[in-house]
Formats: sequence, C-alpha cells, structure tokens
Amino acid sequence: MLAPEQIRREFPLFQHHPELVYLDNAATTQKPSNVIEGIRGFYEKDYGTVHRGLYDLAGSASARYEAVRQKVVTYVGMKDARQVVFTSGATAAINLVAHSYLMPRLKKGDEILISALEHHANWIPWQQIGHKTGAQLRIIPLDKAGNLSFSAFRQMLNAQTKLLAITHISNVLGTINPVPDMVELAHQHGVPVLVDGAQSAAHYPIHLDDWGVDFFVFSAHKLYGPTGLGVLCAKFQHLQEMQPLFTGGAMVRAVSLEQTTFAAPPQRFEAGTPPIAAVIGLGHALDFLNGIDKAMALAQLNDLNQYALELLSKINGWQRVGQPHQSSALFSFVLDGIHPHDIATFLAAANIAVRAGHHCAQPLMRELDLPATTRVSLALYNTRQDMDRLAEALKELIKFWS
Amino acid sequence: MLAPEQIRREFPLFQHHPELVYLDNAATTQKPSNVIEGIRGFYEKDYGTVHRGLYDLAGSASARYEAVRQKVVTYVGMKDARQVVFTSGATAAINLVAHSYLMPRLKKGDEILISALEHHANWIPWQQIGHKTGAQLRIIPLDKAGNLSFSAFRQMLNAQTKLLAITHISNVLGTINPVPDMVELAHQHGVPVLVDGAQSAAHYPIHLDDWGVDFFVFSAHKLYGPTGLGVLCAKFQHLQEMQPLFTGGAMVRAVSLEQTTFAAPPQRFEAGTPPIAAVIGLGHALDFLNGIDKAMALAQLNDLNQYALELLSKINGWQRVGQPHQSSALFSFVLDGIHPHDIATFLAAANIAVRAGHHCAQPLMRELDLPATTRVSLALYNTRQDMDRLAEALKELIKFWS
Amino acid sequence: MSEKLKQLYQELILQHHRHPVHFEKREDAGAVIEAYNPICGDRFQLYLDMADEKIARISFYGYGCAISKAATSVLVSQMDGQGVIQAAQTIERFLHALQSTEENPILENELAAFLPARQFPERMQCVTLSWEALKTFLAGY
Amino acid sequence: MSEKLKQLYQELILQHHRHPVHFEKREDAGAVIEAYNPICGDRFQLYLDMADEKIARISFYGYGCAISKAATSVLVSQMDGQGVIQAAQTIERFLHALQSTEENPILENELAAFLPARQFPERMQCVTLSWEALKTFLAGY
Ligand SMILES: Cc1ncc(COP(=O)(O)O)c(C=O)c1O
Ligand SMILES: Cc1ncc(COP(=O)(O)O)c(C=O)c1O
Repeated sequence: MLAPEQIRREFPLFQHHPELVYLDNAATTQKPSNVIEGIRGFYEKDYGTVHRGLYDLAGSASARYEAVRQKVVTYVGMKDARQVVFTSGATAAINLVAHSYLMPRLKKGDEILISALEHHANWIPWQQIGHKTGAQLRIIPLDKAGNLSFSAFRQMLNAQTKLLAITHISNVLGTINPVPDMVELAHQHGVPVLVDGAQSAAHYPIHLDDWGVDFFVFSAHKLYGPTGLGVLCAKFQHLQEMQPLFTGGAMVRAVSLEQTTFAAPPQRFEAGTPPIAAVIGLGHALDFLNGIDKAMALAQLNDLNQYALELLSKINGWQRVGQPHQSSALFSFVLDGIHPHDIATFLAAANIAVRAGHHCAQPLMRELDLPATTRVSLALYNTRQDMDRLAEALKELIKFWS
Repeated sequence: MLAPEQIRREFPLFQHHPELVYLDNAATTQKPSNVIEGIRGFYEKDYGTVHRGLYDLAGSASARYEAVRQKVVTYVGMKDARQVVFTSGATAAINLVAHSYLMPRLKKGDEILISALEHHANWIPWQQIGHKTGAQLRIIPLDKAGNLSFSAFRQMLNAQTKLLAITHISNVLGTINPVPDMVELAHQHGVPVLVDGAQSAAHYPIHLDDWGVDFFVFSAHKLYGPTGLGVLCAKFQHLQEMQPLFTGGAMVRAVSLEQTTFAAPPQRFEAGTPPIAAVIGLGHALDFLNGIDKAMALAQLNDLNQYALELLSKINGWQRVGQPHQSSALFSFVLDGIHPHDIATFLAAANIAVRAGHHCAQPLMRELDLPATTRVSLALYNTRQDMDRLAEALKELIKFWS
Repeated sequence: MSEKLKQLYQELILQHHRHPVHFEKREDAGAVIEAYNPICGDRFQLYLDMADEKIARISFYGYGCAISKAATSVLVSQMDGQGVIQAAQTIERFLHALQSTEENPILENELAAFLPARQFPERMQCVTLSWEALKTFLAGY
Repeated sequence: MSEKLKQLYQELILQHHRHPVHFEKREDAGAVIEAYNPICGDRFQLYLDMADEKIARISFYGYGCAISKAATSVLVSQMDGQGVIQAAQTIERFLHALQSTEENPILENELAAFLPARQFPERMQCVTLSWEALKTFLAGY
C-alpha cells in the first residue's frame, strides 16, 4: 500500500501548492494526474461524439464511453452495464429518480422516508414531489450521538411508505448508516431504497447486488474524477418502468408529430450529447482507485481520522459534533465562542482548506441546534503532517482570539 | 484574419491526425489547445468547488466561474450576468424551459409552435409537455427549398399560441431562419420565443437584447468548448417567474421539513455541484472565438462552403438536399443509388469524417421523404484541401460502386 | 481504396445489394417481421409463411444500406425452406462467428462474406439487423 | 499569523464582536428587519423605531461570525439617531468604499476598520449583510 505522501505526489495540485492542507474532500476531491492527462489526451488525440458516427473517432469514443459504463458496474458490484445511467451529478440522479420513478407512483397520503442526516440533494427533491402529489416526507430521527434511530426507522415503515431515501454516509457528522440492514428491513415492507453514495463511493466497499439496493447515486468529482458527471445505478426493472425526464436526441427509437417511442435504458435517460470527456475521466478515476488496495486505503484513512480526533480533542474548547458508532473519515467540530467562518478564514490564511457552514444540510443543523460547523474531511493524499498543521493552527487561533 | 491552415494548427487533434478531414462539426467541434490547456491548468493548479468555500481555491474557482457567466452575457449581446444559467447541455436547457417556464402556463387547447426543421431536442420536450397538458404541437411547414414558410408562420400565430420554439440554423439543411423578424411577429401576438442556437452560437452574430429573444440555448461542445455544458440565456423576468426543475444544494435560501425557499436566478437553476471545469473551458473557448474577427471568419466559412458546393455539384448523381435562401456552412446531400451509410463508411476509410443518418431530425426526414442523408458541416479549421479530398473520395466511391 | 474496405464491400455483397433475393412485398404473408434500426433509419419487412415447423416461404422489402440489404438478402436466401430449429441454429452460428475473433470460423461462403464487417464495429448492426429480428421471431415461435 | 489576517481581525472589530453595541431583542420595535445569509446561516434582526424621518432607536440581535457581528454593531452605533437621508448616504458611502480599489478612501475610523475585508472577497458578504438589509429597508421607507 502506498503511503499518503506517495499518493500525494500523483496529484499535480500539490506540486503547485506544496504547503496546502486540503481538508474539504467531502465537497470535492483533487484529481490525480492520470485523470487530468486522460481527459487531455482524449481531447487531443481521440475526441469525437458518441453513438452516432460511422468514422473512427466517433466509433472509438463510443467504445470508450461504454467501457466506462462497464467499469462502473463492476466497481459498484452489479452485473449489467445497462443498469448504469450517466447524469450531470448525484443531485441530477436523485432528481431523475424522484420525477421519473417515484412521482408517478405517489398519491395523497403516501409517505417518503428519509433521515435527519440528509443533504439538501436528498431532501428537497422528495419534499417537492410531495408537494405535487400530496405525499408526506417523514424523517427518521437521530440520537444524541448522531446515529439514526433504527427502532424509529422500524416503526416508521408502513404500508404508505413508497420509498426510503437514505444517505450512506453523512456529509456533516460522518455517520455511516447500516445500509444492508436498512435495505433488508425496507424490502420486508416492500419499500424500495435509494442510497445516496456521494460520500461513500470513493473509499467504501459498494456491493449493490448483494445489498439489493434499488437506486444508488454518486458524483464523479468526489471520487477523484471530473466535475459535471454523476451516476445512477439501478435495478434494470426500475429503469425499464421509468419514463425519461429530459427528452431530445440519442434517446429515441422513433419520433413523429404526435408520438415518441423511447430507446431502452440506459440510453432513454441520456438525452442529448452526454458529458463525454467527464465519462472518460471517470474511467481513469476508477483505474486510479482500482490500483489501490481499498481495504488498506480505508484502514489508513480511518487511522488518520483517529489521529486527528485524538490530537484535536486535547485542545481546550474544541468539541466534535456528534459521536456516531460508525464514522467515516469526516467530522464536524465547534470551538467555544469562535464562529466557524472565522475559524475557516483563519485556517485558510494558514493554507488549510476546511468547510464552514451548514454543509447543505439545514434541517440537520436545526436538529443539532447549530447555525454552522467547521468540517474536516479526509482523502487518500492527506498526511499526519496535515493533521499536525491543523491542530497547531487551531491552537494559534484560540490564543489570538482569547 | 488567420487562414484556416493556421487555425488548424491550434487544434492538437490535427497534429495527431494530420490526414484527417473532419466534417462533422455540427455534431461537435474539436478543441483548440487553449481550451484543453485551460481545463488541465484548472485541475492542476486551481481546482476547487464554487460558491461555498472560504479558502483561496474555492474563492478563486467561484470568481472564475462567475467571470465566464459575464463573458457569455457579452458574447450573446445581453447585459446582466444573472440572465445566464449553466446547464448540462442545450438539450437540458430546452427541457428546463419546457418544464419550468411553459408547462405551468399550458392548458388544453393551447398551442406550441415549432418548425419542421427542428432537432429532436427542440421537438420532443414540447410534444411531451403537450401530452401532459393537452396543448398541441403545431409545425411551421417548409417550402421545397427548405425554407420556413413565413406566410404559414404568420397564419399559425394566434391567441392559443403560448410559445414559438425555433432553431436558428437547421442542423440538416443549413437553413438560417430570420430570427429577428420571427421574434418581432411573435411578440406582436404576445408570444414569447425560444431560439435553439446550437448551430449558430459558434459562428453567427448573436444579439439577444436587440432581437428581444426570450430564451436562447446552446451547447459548449459545438462552440470549440468542452462536453457536458449548455447555456440558457433568458430574460431575467422569465427566470424569476420560473420554479426550479432540479432541486438540491447551492440553490436554496432556506430549507425546512415542509418548505424550501429558493435562491434568486441563476443559482436557483443550478442545483448541486455544477460542471465547473467545463465552465472554465467555455471561458477559454469564448476567448478563442473573441480572438478571431467573427465577420471575416464567417465570410471565410461561407466561401469554403460555396467552394465545396460548386465542386460537388459537378459530380454525376450528387444532389444537395434543399436549397435554402440563407444557409450556413452546412449541407446534406444524396448520391444516386448509394446509401448514406455506405458513403460515410467509404469516406471514413479515406479519413474523412461526415455524418450519415437522420441527424436527430426524424420528422424533417419524413417531410423530405428521405430515410437518411449524408451531412457535411464546416468549422474554422477546414480548408479547401479538405473539400478537394471530399470531392475526390466521392468520385472514387461512385467509380467503385457503378 | 483500402484493402479493408474492399473486403467489406466484396463482390458477393454488392451483388446481393444490387439484385436482392426474394425482394418483394407480400400482403398475404402469414407473418410480417419488422427489422428497424432507429439510429440509422434502415427498415426492412420480412414476410414469412410458416408450415410444418418450417419456413415455407420468405421474402423481404424495405430500405437500407448495401450491407444491411445484402445481409437481409442472404438471410432470406439461407432461410427459405429451412426447419425452425435448423434456421435458429444457422442464425446463432452466424451471429456467433461475427462476434468471435477467430480469423476463419467455418461458415458457408455467403455468410463468411460478412466477416470483414468485424473490422467496422459501427457497421455490425447493419449486418445483424434482420438476423436479430428473425431470431427473436423464431425464439417466440 | 499573517499581517493580512491581523488587519481583518483588528482590535476594533474584535471589540465590537465581544461587546456589541445595542445588542438587544425588542418585542415592541416599530420595525424588525431580518438580515439573513442563507449561504452561511448568519442571521440578525435589526429592531427600529422610526420617528420624524429619523432612526429614533435601533438595536440588533442574532448570530453570526465576528465580522458580520462587528459590522452590524458598527452599523447600529452609526445609525442611531440619524435622519433617513443621512443614514442612506452613510450606508452608500460605506458600501462604495468597500468596492473601491482606492487604498485609503475617506471614512470614519469605525467604518474604515472593515476595509481590509477587501482582501477577503468571500468574507465581504459578512461585512455588508446587515448594511444591505437596512439599505433596502430605508429605500422602501
Ligand atoms: C439544432 C440542434 N439543437 C439541439 C442540439 C442538441 O445539443 P446537445 O446534444 O449538445 O444537447 C443539437 C445538436 O445535436 C442541434 O444540432
Ligand atoms: C451526501 C451528499 N449527497 C449529495 C451531494 C450532492 O452532490 P453533487 O453536488 O455532486 O450533485 C453531496 C455533495 O455535496 C453530498 O455530500
């Protein structure tokens, strides 16, 4: 297994910013050079459109594009490449499921079950289709430590529940939800499950077929890949039953004045020219991840997270927000009497990038009764030195502030 | 003004494929090195997320991102950067207008006016919202030569007409529609106008404010820019009246269990992490275009197109499809007794990339009573030599075939 | 003209394209199968009479490129009079050979003529269009 | 700690942050203005009594970072007792100075203390939050 210092060397950004401590990986990760060079090489040597060309560039671009679909299927533990739909982001993928799968199935009195941990992307779309159909959003509550209450979850499942939409990992507290157990219980009640994998897809083992997950979404840019691309993985049967949300070129069988017959999934959901270069880039990001021993990488990340927590908890006035049983390498904290924005600005001046704010999870922040937190989220290129720098900077800040 | 041979040198693809004659520019254009290097440089040196970070990378990424919005506004002849919404493509932009602007305004018996020239992207979305609301799609017919019938257009405008959605330039026949006149007439009837600028944005003067266009869409990848990015330019008032289609992070003011208050346009329509690198790339593509004298470039393109038409019309059995009064540097043709796919395969073997098929315009093909055509579409890097190669290859094909 | 291309458009294929076998519309056919490729617009109708577990009569009509037309013509000429099982086997053998990377899989001459299409992945669907349609029909028969 | 940062968090600002002026909720205020930044969650209420075209009384309450709190505190201390027109002019002058690139635009000391925020574009909205809210209110008054 590579040490973080070696992995860091594969990321050109750190050559240009050698002093940077980048701890906003839950927002977006930096890109390894194989991804950046892969995109460049594609534009320089191989660029063409997909699906519709009889010349070599178009043919080979199509083949590369479809090969990435295959890579994704393997990566998430599914079997059939037709189960993978490329979208413009995790947010778009959730919206697609909300509009095309769930909305036509909803009626007044139905319930959509989500959790108090959800990111706005996995909250607002359900709320909005609820408004349109009269269905109600129900929220699985948290315990003090930031874990979902499994017993509440069990009680909330009922005959009106039409979908469980749950994040795999909280982007604020780091909580890892017990997805396989939740899917099992939901399925016992005949409830399909959407899992928001935005925070898990990069470093956690994903076994969608084994778990029986109905829908899984993630974003390439949080997985060392390019911006502008998300992925929806779904049971094929669901995709077959869904009508497209966006219509246009490349997703039809036949078009007449009155009628359009749509192509089979996944093409049906990829209207227009797709983000071809981003898909190619995602392929390279998966190569990068597949080149790493994931179990060891995860152990390393967890170690580093533990190291940081121990270091920081020694600082007077420092407090972690939540204390989930299972946590990813991501945590929020508060400092007595210092606003997260002031913390972030101080850290930024020390060349340490963290996130301060509500992290697109206003309902959770209200639940925690905090207007904002400061968040630290790790990636494979973070080092112990990064954590030492963070701790030192926080101490200096407290000294200045008091 | 640069000669095409010089412009060609700015496109790395032609260094790797010096013999390639690329004539599928209406599908997608190749990328100049400033775009490719701009994207690479962004990922290597400046990558960060937008809108939500207090550290330098996020701050400067946001500033760059917003600066491109400003560049677009200037490019299309509008004034206010808030009128520019980034989407995942021209197709997505049209769908957004269909769902968020028009659908809530439609009732049974209303009419949506489009033309027989439209690409599926500017056909199916209107048809689909028609199905949902009981509104009817009405089609402005063509004359034999492939021009829209202005008199039919005039007659079809009526009190039921709720939108005119019209392509600026046909991606099959090259027809340039008289957009300013059509907007004027439509507005006299109180009908707002969407213009599909996918084929015009790269090379044609665009003066949206002067023309009074309500909505204008285009794709970055047909404008020497990256894939995965489209633009919607609209009157601000329309945007203000529109509800978002996709919801999620970065587009809200406040979220509670029951309610979400959305941010002002354009943020309201940019849910989730946007295609940041593609937006940066579009900025470079606009720099590339702004570095060229557009009037001269267009004259050169038209010259080259004329040269090709004269050359090809001398070939026995060659026939252009349509003969529009005003035409862009794009044409379709047929060859007696040889199917467009066989033509395209022959040309591909001679390293000439053209498009064969229905060009995502099945209704138009039915109107023309042709199952398919072969299409040639030019860009700034095409040369007279390219046209000579095309003519020679077609002659050779005919010789072989007969 | 490249060798690769000459292989694709070899004489046998051009012959079938110019003079397709059983190229006729039939109003009274027992079954009509549509082979349609929405991506390119090629569209053929296959007209069949089935009798005694056999393809008693088959013809076709429609529009497509030289490759798809020739492939349909060869299909029709091969299938005429064949038993359902035998027909399905021939189709399977052909589709399988097209997917193999073997240089010279054993095939009737008329079928082998399409092997060079393996060098043109974008044209493969032209070759298989009508074959796949008939395969689906026979599987449901 | 960098000079730039020391400029931003200068003593005057930290003082206002720690001991804000007129920091009190008022149930009986003539007008309550909300200054809310959805991006960061900072939220202040400004409580006003208007009389004779004047801001007769003003106080504030709420939650925000040191910069936004200090900026609101300075706003309140500057506005107390001012005429509507004069108040609007002060706000305009302040917002204008924040946008200018002039090194030392003429400003009261308390206002000038925020000029270093120009080096922190992401924090600019913290400075202007309450000022913009009051500006909007006065414009509609
Ligand atoms: C006229 C026209 N409109 C719309 C589109 C759709 O553009 P995109 O596929 O980039 O969304 C195209 C491109 O194929 C086009 O030519
Ligand atoms: C848990 C979670 N879900 C969804 C998203 C949305 O991802 P994107 O902005 O890439 O669409 C994010 C990222 O911010 C996230 O952390």
